Amino acid sequence: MQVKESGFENVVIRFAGDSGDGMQLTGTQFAAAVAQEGNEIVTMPDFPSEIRAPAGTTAGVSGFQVNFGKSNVRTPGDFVDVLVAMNPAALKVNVAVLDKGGAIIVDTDAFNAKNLEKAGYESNPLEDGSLEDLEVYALPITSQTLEALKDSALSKKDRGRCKNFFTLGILLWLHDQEPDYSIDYIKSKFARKPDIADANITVLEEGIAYARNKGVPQAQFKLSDKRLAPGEYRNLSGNKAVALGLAAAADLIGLNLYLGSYPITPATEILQELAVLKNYGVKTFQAEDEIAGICSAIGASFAGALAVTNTSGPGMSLKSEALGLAVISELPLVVVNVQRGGPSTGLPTKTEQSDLLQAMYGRHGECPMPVVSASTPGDCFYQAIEAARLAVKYMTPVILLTDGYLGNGSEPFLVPKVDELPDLSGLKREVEPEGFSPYRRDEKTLARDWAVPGMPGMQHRIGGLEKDYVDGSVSHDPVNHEKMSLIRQEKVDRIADDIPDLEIFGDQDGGEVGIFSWGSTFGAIRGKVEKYRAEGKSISHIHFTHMNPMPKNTAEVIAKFKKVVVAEMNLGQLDQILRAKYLVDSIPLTKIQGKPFREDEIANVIDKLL
Amino acid sequence: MQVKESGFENVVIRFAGDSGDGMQLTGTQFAAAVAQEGNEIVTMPDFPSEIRAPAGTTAGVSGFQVNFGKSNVRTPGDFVDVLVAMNPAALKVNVAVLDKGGAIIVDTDAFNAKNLEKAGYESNPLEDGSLEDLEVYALPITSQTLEALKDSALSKKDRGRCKNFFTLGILLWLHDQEPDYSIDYIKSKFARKPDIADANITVLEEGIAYARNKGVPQAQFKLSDKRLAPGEYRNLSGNKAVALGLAAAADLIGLNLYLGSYPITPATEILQELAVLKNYGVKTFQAEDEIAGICSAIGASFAGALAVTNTSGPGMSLKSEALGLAVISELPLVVVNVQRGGPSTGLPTKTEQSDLLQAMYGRHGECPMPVVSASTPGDCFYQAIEAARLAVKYMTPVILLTDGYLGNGSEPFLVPKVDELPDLSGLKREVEPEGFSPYRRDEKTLARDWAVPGMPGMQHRIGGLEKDYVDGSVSHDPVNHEKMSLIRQEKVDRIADDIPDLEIFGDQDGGEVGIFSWGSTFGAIRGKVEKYRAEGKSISHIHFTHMNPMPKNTAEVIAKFKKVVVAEMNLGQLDQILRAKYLVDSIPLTKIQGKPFREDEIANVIDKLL
Amino acid sequence: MSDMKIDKKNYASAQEVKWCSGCGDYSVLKQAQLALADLGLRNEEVVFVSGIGCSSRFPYYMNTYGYHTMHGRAMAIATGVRTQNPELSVWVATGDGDALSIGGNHFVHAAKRNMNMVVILMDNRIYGLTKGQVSPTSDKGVITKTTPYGSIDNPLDPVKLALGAGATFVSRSTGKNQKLLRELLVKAHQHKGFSLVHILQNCLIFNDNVFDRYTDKENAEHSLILEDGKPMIFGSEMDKGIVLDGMTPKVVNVADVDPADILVHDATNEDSILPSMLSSLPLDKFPMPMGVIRQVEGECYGESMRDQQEQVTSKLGSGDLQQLLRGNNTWTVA
Amino acid sequence: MSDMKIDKKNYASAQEVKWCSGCGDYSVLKQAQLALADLGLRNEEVVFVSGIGCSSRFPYYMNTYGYHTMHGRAMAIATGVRTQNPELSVWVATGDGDALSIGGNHFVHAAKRNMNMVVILMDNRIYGLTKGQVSPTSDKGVITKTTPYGSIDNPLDPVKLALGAGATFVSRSTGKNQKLLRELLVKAHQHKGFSLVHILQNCLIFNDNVFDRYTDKENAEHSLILEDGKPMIFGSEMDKGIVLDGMTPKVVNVADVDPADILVHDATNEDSILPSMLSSLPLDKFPMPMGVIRQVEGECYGESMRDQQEQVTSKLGSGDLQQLLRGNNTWTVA
Ligand SMILES: Cc1ncc(C[n+]2csc(CCOP(=O)(O)OP(=O)(O)O)c2C)c(N)n1
Ligand SMILES: Cc1ncc(C[n+]2csc(CCOP(=O)(O)OP(=O)(O)O)c2C)c(N)n1
Ligand code: SF4
Ligand code: SF4
Ligand SMILES: [Mg+2]
Ligand SMILES: [Mg+2]
Repeated sequence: MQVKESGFENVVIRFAGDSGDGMQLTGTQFAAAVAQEGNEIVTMPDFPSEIRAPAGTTAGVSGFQVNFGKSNVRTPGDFVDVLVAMNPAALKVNVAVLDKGGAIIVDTDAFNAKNLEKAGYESNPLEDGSLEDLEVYALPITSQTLEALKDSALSKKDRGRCKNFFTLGILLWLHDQEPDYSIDYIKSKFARKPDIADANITVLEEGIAYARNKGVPQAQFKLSDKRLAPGEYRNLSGNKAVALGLAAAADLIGLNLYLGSYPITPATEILQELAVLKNYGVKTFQAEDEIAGICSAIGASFAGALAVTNTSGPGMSLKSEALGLAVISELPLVVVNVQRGGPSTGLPTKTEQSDLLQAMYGRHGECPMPVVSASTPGDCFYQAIEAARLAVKYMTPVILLTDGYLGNGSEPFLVPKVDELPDLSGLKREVEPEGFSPYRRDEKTLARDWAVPGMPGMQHRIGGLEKDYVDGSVSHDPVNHEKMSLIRQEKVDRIADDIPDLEIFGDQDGGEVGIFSWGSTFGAIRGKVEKYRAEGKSISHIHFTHMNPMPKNTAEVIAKFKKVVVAEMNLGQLDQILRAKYLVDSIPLTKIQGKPFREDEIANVIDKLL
Repeated sequence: MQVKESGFENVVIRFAGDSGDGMQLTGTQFAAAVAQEGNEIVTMPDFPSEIRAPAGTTAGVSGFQVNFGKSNVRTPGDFVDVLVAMNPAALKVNVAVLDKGGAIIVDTDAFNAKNLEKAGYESNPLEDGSLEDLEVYALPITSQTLEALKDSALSKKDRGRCKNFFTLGILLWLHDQEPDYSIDYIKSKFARKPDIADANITVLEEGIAYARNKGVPQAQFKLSDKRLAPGEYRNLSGNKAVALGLAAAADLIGLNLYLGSYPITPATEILQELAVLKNYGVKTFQAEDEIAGICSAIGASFAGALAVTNTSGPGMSLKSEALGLAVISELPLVVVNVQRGGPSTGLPTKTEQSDLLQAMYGRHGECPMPVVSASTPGDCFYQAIEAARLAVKYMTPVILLTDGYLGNGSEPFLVPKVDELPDLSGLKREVEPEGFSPYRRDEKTLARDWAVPGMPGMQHRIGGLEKDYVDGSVSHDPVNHEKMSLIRQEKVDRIADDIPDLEIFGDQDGGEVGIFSWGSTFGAIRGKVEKYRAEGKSISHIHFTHMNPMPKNTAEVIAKFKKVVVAEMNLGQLDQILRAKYLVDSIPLTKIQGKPFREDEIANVIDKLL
Repeated sequence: MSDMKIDKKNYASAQEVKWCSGCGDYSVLKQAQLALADLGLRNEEVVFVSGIGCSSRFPYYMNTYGYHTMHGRAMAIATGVRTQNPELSVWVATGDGDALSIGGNHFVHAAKRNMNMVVILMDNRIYGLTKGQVSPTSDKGVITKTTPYGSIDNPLDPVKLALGAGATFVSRSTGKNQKLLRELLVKAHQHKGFSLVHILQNCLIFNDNVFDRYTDKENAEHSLILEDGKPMIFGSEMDKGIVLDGMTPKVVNVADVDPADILVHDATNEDSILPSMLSSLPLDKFPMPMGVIRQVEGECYGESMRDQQEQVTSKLGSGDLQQLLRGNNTWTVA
Repeated sequence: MSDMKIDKKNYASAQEVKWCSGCGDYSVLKQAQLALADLGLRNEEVVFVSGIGCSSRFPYYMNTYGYHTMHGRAMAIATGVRTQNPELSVWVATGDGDALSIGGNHFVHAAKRNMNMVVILMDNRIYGLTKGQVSPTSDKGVITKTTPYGSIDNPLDPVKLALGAGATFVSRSTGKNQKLLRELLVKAHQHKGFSLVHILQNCLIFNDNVFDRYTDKENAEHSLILEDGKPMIFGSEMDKGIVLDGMTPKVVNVADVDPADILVHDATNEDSILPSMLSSLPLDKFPMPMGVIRQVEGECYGESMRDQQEQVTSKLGSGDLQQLLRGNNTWTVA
């Protein structure tokens, strides 16, 4: 963008610096400030895969992107309007995302010979003309920060650390936002260290003043056209949302929540969030590995908990065998897979949707499990509740698929009222001791009875061997095995009667093109489809949350479109399922680059079809 | 059958007794004797799932079935003509397989009150008329055995043990077979214990004499119309065949064979067989678990071996994560899955084909692997060689699917001449040190170079993180990841150019019905299709060995049939793949009862279509 | 312990026992049922968890809650049971392959965490259920189906490994010594924490007689029955004792030494090096120690989890769902 | 050892090292490169295998063959490398999480088999790569991202666990004591069998200073540097010693006791109970033992495999494929 121009519907800002520069914090603060005013907003951190690569190198650059505006804010943004680069390495890594033109704010103090060399620059890009087409604000951020604090008693190191708030000040000025929210934040965050709080506030205000004085132009738009529905909001990442959703589900059902887990990027945060909730009756167990994680959860489920295990790709593979035990034991269990780039260790810090077929089929034997997926960070909350609902109601393990992009990304989340959440109070059926048998089933759901150790008179033995249909004892009978295999399948199939129909965003009677998608591609696809439709194109968007079973109207919806496009971040996994189930000659639209779709990538495929 | 009738094309005999009764040996001996004469023959042991359940109980009954004859001997037989029941429990468990009528030989000495009670009989079936429709030969086998050995110096226990050879004698008489082969066997088996050898031979001959003297009718057919091709034969089970095939492949390629394994039914025998072959350069490592099994094999592959791991269902699930490492490392590895009944521990001693979709998709990430399957016990030998060929030529892990039925079942195997086996001598390409890079690829196969520790100047580092396409170093580049994901897929896809086309057994131009199948259902389907065709029906049989990639002419072959039926022992897994790939509205023909198809079960579906 | 008379039948399930007749597991089953009676446990508060193996069929035969899980995972699953509900009486039935081969890591970590459960380890030094392959406790050189030329692997000692992982209760018995076995099972349950009962159990089908030297009457030379506070004396004539020569243990004739030199067993001294000494005796020269080898106090994971929950709750108050959903930073869009 | 002069640069790969500056892993890398030079190993005969973790990036920085595998599986994979080719020099680079949490069982079994490899265990008592969760060696009570109210888990001691599994070479150093570290790495490689070098390695980002008491000059009280045949004396003034009081070790002032009572280190006596005593010292009262704690002879799995192959071959003759295919019982159909 040209900052001076106005009329933009949304603005994308990327904060980039060394891992130590505090850009995640600056970005989050900026995002919160603009969100306060009711803007739509989507954020996305971008961590380096090294913990803390040598300072100044490109390997150590940490980024945080914010997209905000009054409409069509559905992704962190394909291209960046304003890049904040705290050092040469940050500029180098990120300059390409500005390829539509835009503004750059750099800290000139960091553009010294040593840093330029570390970043691999032969000459100084601020001077060699290579940034010619861009609007560059080269500001001495570090030295101005120190200058502003020259009277402070803080150590030089501590003073230097304040530069991220100076930067925040510049950005607030640029977008004409008030600093109040950030000042409040600083006060509460450093409540016990008032000198640091003071320094940061000073610097923040100095940053604003400096930008004003140095004539940094102020964006002429004010992104105040409220589009968010009225209500109380908080910022929420997908991982936190999963944690909250699980805690809420346990509370709503009236069970204790038990999480058996093992750390793995990008899923660890769910464990970390739940570990804090000890006073909510939540137990978190960091196991010796992923197998012990799920096994302990199965044990806890046997003992009566709402049991959960969470992980990402490699951990999911390790859990395969135990998933089979959960299926044949018919115990409730929620398994959260925060997908990342595969195969093997793959691209651990990048996102991907390539574990769908594994979720469907990644176990030996006929081993059906319900699978649900989340579409946005906030939706993670609701799908976690949905997964728990299905698990307990149908006595089955359920896989919830999210991904790194959802897990780390965040958005404003309309805080729900507890009494507006699904009523799950009757979900856990009482077990009738009379005529008890462990595999006695509910006629409608086919769920078996859940008698828990401690309940008198209902002692029973279950296990991984095939069970007799009638009394649940071990059975090697051939016909019984077929019957049980079919009933396990049917139990999952029947869930189709208990989930919402697919919705068509667009033409209810169908039309030229229907784009089908699932998971975190939601925002990118919906945003682009909105634009197409604004142009009057016959295109609709159909987004799955329930992957297994699929909604009952799926075949019908598919049949409405002349061309069925299946968009996903893998090599065509949902596509494969739809083809097999509905014999539709669909057109895959895939990307497997560890990043969400860009609009132009969608257009590349779709434009030809319209 | 009525034993006296003649003209039968084949005869099915089932030997059944207590685990300790030696029925496996009797059955094998009988099978070998009839095979000697050029009969076609298929055998199938049926072990109890308990090791040695209390003697005399139905849980402890061990069976061995032999089908032999001059034609259409493709399965162990759906129904039994002659049942040998060494005790009441054996009768009870097996009497149902005689439901077309037939003969029973029982050891009356075992039909005492205690055994009848253990077997759960209220009255003696030999006396209460319940066997009325059958031809019953109630013979005092145990006492006659002891009688025959009354002069022997052996202990009573040892004498009693000889009764299985008495039984064998009766059966040899019944089918007019010579005892020579069995006598030779006894001599060599008990070479160091001549008194036992003598006793067994005596008893065997007494058995024949007794049957003759007691007027046991001799079958009027003599199954001597040779149908087996001329040549040298041995009896071979599928598990042994896999072991031999792997050893042969290593020899032919010029590599050492390394097996990293962990015992699991029904796959353990492959480890046991290879453990003996130390003097063939074979190393077998019984690891602490399945994960260590495959990991050690990956390590051995890295170090230059033809590396293999073998397992069954639950072990396969445990290996999921490591399979991903093998895929991204692009190291050769053969993974043998002897499928059994699932899910979880399932039906460990029964057969099933329910791990196909797992073989295809059971790993996180986009993680493609070639999959081949074997059709008969003898074919296990050739498919093991094929799996090794693909692994080394394409530098990839390859899954070989067999199952419990193939693994334990056996058939006469035409001993191949070594120089008629595939020439694999050039398969392992030399690595050119000049310009070496670990991910340098062969243009045609896309296989990367295999430089092995110890080779000077080619030190390199590989691992589970995504690799740079050019130099093989760790790369987080988005576009590179997509490129590598596609190339891993393409490498597998290209194998389609290097495998045989699908063959149509039947009408080359297609017709009314094509039955598509894979794996161990081969015999049952082919046998039934032969019969239909003999009746002039328009039905053909198409059997897959290569499951991924599929033969290039698959689409074309499918298109030739009006009705495509997919037969398999699961709930429709190949069916799902064919539907997705070829958009064919196929008709599943499934069975999941831990046992192969019977003819009537095939007819139930097919008759309606013809 | 309840005072009503409960006998072992009270703990037997209706299921027919399916081990080979003569299998050493029968005796363990019987003693476990007796121990439950001794302890007076209510059937419904008891959970038996097992892996896969002959020994792991155990839960089917107990009239308690039972879970026959996956090979090697019994302790991981039992950890979940106990952590979720520290009121339950949790028992693990396992074999040498199940606990020490595929399940070795869960064994180590359950011991490390001092999970309050009794581990009944039926060690027959062979894989029974899969019909006779070498196991992690098999002797070097042994010929099995997978080691046709003799095993080249060293045996693992479960007692030593448990001590290495910090187990608080470690004990051993043969399957034949029914009195000791029952006593150990009772003590193991009474102990607060991870309690290993290592049982030398005969598999007559695939590894018969491997423990004869510890079970035959004639072979009393080869077992050392430990008793707390008692000197370490053994032998059919109780004429041999164990002393320490520098840092190396030695077998002596009792008659030849000052009785005060004979080591006195002390299982409960936390810092004592006796237990690790006892777990490292080379068995070609020493008897096999039986009885309670170590028993020390320690916090248990499941209980600590509950305690921490209570502490946090009493400090922060019982969590309120609506407040949790709101979090600390909300804003309102009008 | 070759006599040509090779220095550590010879073993450094071209790859830029990507640990945080100040990370304790740098020192380990340097000493490993020096040790390789000391040993004069040819680059191509050396294989470094690692799992996943900061420490597991090690192989990328070595100009040798290298394999950065999966979390916890390094030793299982290295076992395959070494069993397939017992001529290779095999090193495992691993962390406390990698080796003792998810990889605990492979660690135990590699030790049990006496797999001839050097295990460089960089123990920072934290999960570094995943940014600061509790690890199996973390102290009880420690606050990490996954234990916000303090860990309720007991730490595992790798040295003690290795001894429990029967390891033949067990040693320890801090990352800071460069001389000792280099010496141990050399000795570990020279030892035939499984060789553990347990390294107290500082993670300055997520667990800074946790080993200060063992690395600060002022804290010489807290380390006991073991030397074979030397008395166990420590302290900044070398004024403290260790004695045995009954079966319980004690710290004494050297001046107060008969010098002959002070325990003398002996790592090589197979039956000695010193190593397990040293591995069980309660560290609130005792110094941390450093140096070679145990080093005894034993057969190695990879070598035994090769030897058995040779024996069988010399007995049965080299296998002939055609004969193998025929087996023992064939018949001919004409
Ligand atoms: C994942 C998995 N791997 C392997 C097996 C096969 N298996 C079942 S029991 C067993 C070993 C049993 O040995 P042990 O634990 O000593 O029990 P025992 O039968 O001797 O009592 C094995 C390898 C399995 N069921 N699951
Ligand atoms: C199967 C699997 N589970 C979890 C992870 C995530 N993970 C990577 S490294 C690590 C722990 C690393 O700790 P440590 O071994 O102590 O190494 P450090 O980083 O401290 O050197 C974890 C949990 C993974 N990569 N794979
Ligand atoms: S095989 Fe051995 S361990 Fe298993 S039941 Fe039989 S005797 Fe017992
Ligand atoms: S996070 Fe810790 S262990 Fe990892 S590189 Fe940084 S300092 Fe080293
Ligand atoms: Mg066993
Ligand atoms: Mg660590």
